[in-house]
Amino acid sequence: MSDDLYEDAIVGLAKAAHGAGKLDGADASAMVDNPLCGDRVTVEIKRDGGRTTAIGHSVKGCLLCRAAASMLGLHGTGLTAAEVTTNIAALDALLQHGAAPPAGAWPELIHFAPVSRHKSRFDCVRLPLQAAAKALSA
Amino acid sequence: MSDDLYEDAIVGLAKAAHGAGKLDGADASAMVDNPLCGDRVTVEIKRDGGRTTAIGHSVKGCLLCRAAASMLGLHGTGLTAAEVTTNIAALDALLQHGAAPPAGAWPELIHFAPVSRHKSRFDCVRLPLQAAAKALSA
Amino acid sequence: MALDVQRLRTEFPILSTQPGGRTLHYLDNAATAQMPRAVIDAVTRHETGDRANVARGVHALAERATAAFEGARAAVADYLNASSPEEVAFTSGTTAAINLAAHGLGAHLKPGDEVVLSELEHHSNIVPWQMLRERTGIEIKVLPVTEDGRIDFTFFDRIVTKRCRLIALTHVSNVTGAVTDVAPVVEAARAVGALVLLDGAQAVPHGPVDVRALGVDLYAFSGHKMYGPNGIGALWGKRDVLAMMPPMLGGGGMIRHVTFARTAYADPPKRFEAGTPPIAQAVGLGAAAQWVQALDREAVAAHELRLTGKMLSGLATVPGLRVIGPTGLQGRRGVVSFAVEGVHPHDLCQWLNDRFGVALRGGHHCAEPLMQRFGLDGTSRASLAPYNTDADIDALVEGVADARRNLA
Amino acid sequence: MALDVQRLRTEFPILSTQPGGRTLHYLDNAATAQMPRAVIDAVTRHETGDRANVARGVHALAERATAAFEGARAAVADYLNASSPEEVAFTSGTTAAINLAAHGLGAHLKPGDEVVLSELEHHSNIVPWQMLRERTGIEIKVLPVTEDGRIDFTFFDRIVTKRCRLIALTHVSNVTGAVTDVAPVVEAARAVGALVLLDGAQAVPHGPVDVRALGVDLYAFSGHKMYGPNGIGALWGKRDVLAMMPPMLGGGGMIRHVTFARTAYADPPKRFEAGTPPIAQAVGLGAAAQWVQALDREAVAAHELRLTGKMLSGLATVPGLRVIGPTGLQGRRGVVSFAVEGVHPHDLCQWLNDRFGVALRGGHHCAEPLMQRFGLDGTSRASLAPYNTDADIDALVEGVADARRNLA
Ligand SMILES: Cc1ncc(COP(=O)(O)O)c(C=O)c1O
Ligand SMILES: Cc1ncc(COP(=O)(O)O)c(C=O)c1O
Repeated sequence: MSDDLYEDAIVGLAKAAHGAGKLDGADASAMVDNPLCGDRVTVEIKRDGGRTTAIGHSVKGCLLCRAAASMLGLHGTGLTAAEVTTNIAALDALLQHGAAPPAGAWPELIHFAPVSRHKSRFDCVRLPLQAAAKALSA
Repeated sequence: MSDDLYEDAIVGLAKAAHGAGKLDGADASAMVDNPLCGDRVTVEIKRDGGRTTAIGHSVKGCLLCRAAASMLGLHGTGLTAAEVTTNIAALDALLQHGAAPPAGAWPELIHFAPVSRHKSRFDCVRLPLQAAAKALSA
Repeated sequence: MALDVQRLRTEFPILSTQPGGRTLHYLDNAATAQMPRAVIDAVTRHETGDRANVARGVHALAERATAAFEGARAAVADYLNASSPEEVAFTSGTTAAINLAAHGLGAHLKPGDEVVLSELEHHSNIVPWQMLRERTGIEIKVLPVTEDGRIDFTFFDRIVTKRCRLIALTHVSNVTGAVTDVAPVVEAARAVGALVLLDGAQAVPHGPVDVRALGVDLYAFSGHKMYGPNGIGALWGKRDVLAMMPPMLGGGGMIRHVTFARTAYADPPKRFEAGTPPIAQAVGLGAAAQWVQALDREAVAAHELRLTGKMLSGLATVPGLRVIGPTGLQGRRGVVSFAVEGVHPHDLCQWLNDRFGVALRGGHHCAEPLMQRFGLDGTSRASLAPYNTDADIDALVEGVADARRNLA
Repeated sequence: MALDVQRLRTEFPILSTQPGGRTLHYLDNAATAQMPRAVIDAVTRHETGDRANVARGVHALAERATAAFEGARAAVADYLNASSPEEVAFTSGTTAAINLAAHGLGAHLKPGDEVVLSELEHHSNIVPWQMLRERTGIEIKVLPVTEDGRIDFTFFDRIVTKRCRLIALTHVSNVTGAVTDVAPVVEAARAVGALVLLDGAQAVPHGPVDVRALGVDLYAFSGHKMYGPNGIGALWGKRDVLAMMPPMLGGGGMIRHVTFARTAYADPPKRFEAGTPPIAQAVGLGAAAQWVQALDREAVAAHELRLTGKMLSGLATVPGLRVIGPTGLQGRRGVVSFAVEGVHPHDLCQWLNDRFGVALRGGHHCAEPLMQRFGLDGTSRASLAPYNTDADIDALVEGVADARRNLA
């Protein structure tokens, strides 16, 4: 049962690396890191009003981190700060209490359910979302 | 068997307090203390050549320390540095290994035999002798 | 409900041993309290089932050890009613905790700034401030002690001036048993913008402490005095107070990033926990906190109060005996120091050990200034824990009387 | 005689548990080694039979506790072949020991004086010197590391100048496993009148160390890495070196006399042991030292060497795997770090834990400068103890290959 931390969906998401890379002419960017493990994520956004028109990310981190960044990339257009916050809350509820993501949350969130058994890895998944939140509020 | 640390001989020796008090016109004096327990002994001597003609001591310390000082007082006249050293060695052998004092050592030493079971009290007994040795080598 | 002392005693294997060849009457609890089975087992269980280094490790044992260590932090925070586990920095004990505070606050003190202590303090709440005085030129001001061994607040207003930056006092005296009245201290400190640190070494064994209700800024204590392991203690601090303190020790675990050119430190409490922390000991401390919390606190207090009364009235019958500290039961704990005319504390303690099986402590109790205040070289001290009995007090009183008859 | 590993394993209860739901292959010994029954029992025996505060106490338990504590000091002195137990100061671990040394030696250093470290150092042997640099203006000079993860002595003469006051190096690297060649270091230090400190955290688990034969001045290590408890370690120092060091922490037990005006400190090692020391932990460390000494040292060395060889050749078969450190068996210990192209160390370690029961450590191993040297964010590390088996290595190698196939 602990076998599925790296289930195909997560590995696939990481390898797909949606939105990976630098963004030309970004309107805002933010870097967050986890000194405990050295992971570091930079997210760049372009926006129009309160919504993103594009997202790019550079991840120095583990596969879980890359998968989360890739999920972010999938939803990189038309994103609002509130939406990111909602998804961070849904992720936290999933990781900490195993709560199923509410309707409207990103469908890929559920792939991270197996991480809930590994407290030391929570931050790996949260990092890209935190960077996005920071960039959106910049 | 541990009952005899304060056997009558030791208590009697302490109460007799041979040589207690200050010495007028001392030739030399020495103070030693044990910071662990706060005991402090000052020994004053008068001497003629290498031998004492009188000894006085002030003890701020426990009964074992006072008994040892009193023993020193008993032998306060005609003492040499070598004699003190010999008796310290005999005392150490008694305390550390239960060795009977050799012929020629002070007869009262044997009263301190029960102290050998109480490492934390060794220094109480040694202090007056160390002060005497220090005064004699001053 | 009265405390079931006999049942409680069965939790402490050492109480039924005969270390000196006689039934043990352990009245040296203020030096180190004994450890219940629950705590011993918690430590052993950790070492045999969850042992690993904490943080950064992703394998199962490392995750378990980290959960156990952070769980212990939460248990300690709960014991202190702290706002958050992050306000608890583990140290090796009270002494290390106060040194950490002195180092951390010291970074913000200037020559002439004043730290107020009392004559009642343990060396561990004196020497760190003296060392700081040498480094930074602060002034140390000392609250005197009353005849009955309490901090004397008569001159409080004169001693706590505008230059005061910190008042650091013992919460309960390890010599006189007096409980410090904290509220006026906090009030006076607030009035001049000073912080308050309490040395809680002798307070925490008597049940949970509410640091928020006390209103202090920093609180230090040791595990081994509250039925926990050696080698562990904690400094609790308000978040913003800890945040302004630089670390005292450098090393693994307390950094954000290291290069040879520059190193950035982690946030509290990690900032203060350089190197592999005392993991199993923290687990033991957490278990000890929970063990104390599970006791019927009122029953324990009533039991200790009754034994303290019995001890004070029993000792009062011994001629030439003088209690150093409050002779009544108000505002004091079951720590009773006394001097017997003509009998050195070490002789008295030895006599009580050898002939009565009573374990006391004799000497200056790391409170030399207090001894000087009372013109003594030392005292004998009996100190209670919930597992003490009437028989312990009977043996004490009988032994002291006997020692006096034979040694004075 | 070959080592009877199966018998040895029965001494470690944790090795037969299944923390992650699978047979445990514990290869995280460099982080924390497991504790044999003998050590666990020594600690429990102390807590249940001899527990008391040390020094100054005259009751039977206090005498026993003091004898046990000082006996542990003697056992550690013997393990190190020290001239006297008084050369051993107990600390809470390697990190605290190095900080103590930095503080103590720092009192004698002037701006511009040089301390020489290496790129191989653990943060615990970097940050204390950086903190000292901030306080006193010393210079830190850094010996580079060779491609195979050893200290590079090529520029030694240029880096160790007349201004050098101390060379502080790791005895065995916790990342590459390289053993430092100490003789030329001591020689160079002597030539310029500098002292030598070794960080022995990774050396002491492999058997007694002879500090006199090494010819160094200070030696630091931790208990938890040599099969002993957490919260304990030691700084060994030559008598005259310790004697010139002021204390780092103030408090009970480290003083001669205290008044508010002036305080005089005790002699080493007590001067460095402020507060109630980690008594039970010291007893455990003494027991651990004796446990290691009772092993057949040659058999252990041969066993670990063989497993290291097996590990290196097994890992060499994994495509895209690069060993960070010596690839041969000369001058190294059973600590093997590696990087797998395209696989993050934490993913690799998690994969090995979840699917193979192998406990590794992944990350920077508190050696960020070394990671920078190799252009890595981290490595995965397997580290051996005498109780490791061929099965552990098989699981490791199979697991790493599997992780790469699935995650890269
Ligand atoms: C080489 C080295 N030095 C220092 C340390 C720090 O030891 P500790 O964390 O026990 O203080 C370690 C272990 O983490 C180490 O491997
Ligand atoms: C009031 C008080 N403060 C501080 C200490 C020092 O505690 P530790 O020796 O555990 O650091 C003690 C105990 O010795 C104490 O009683």
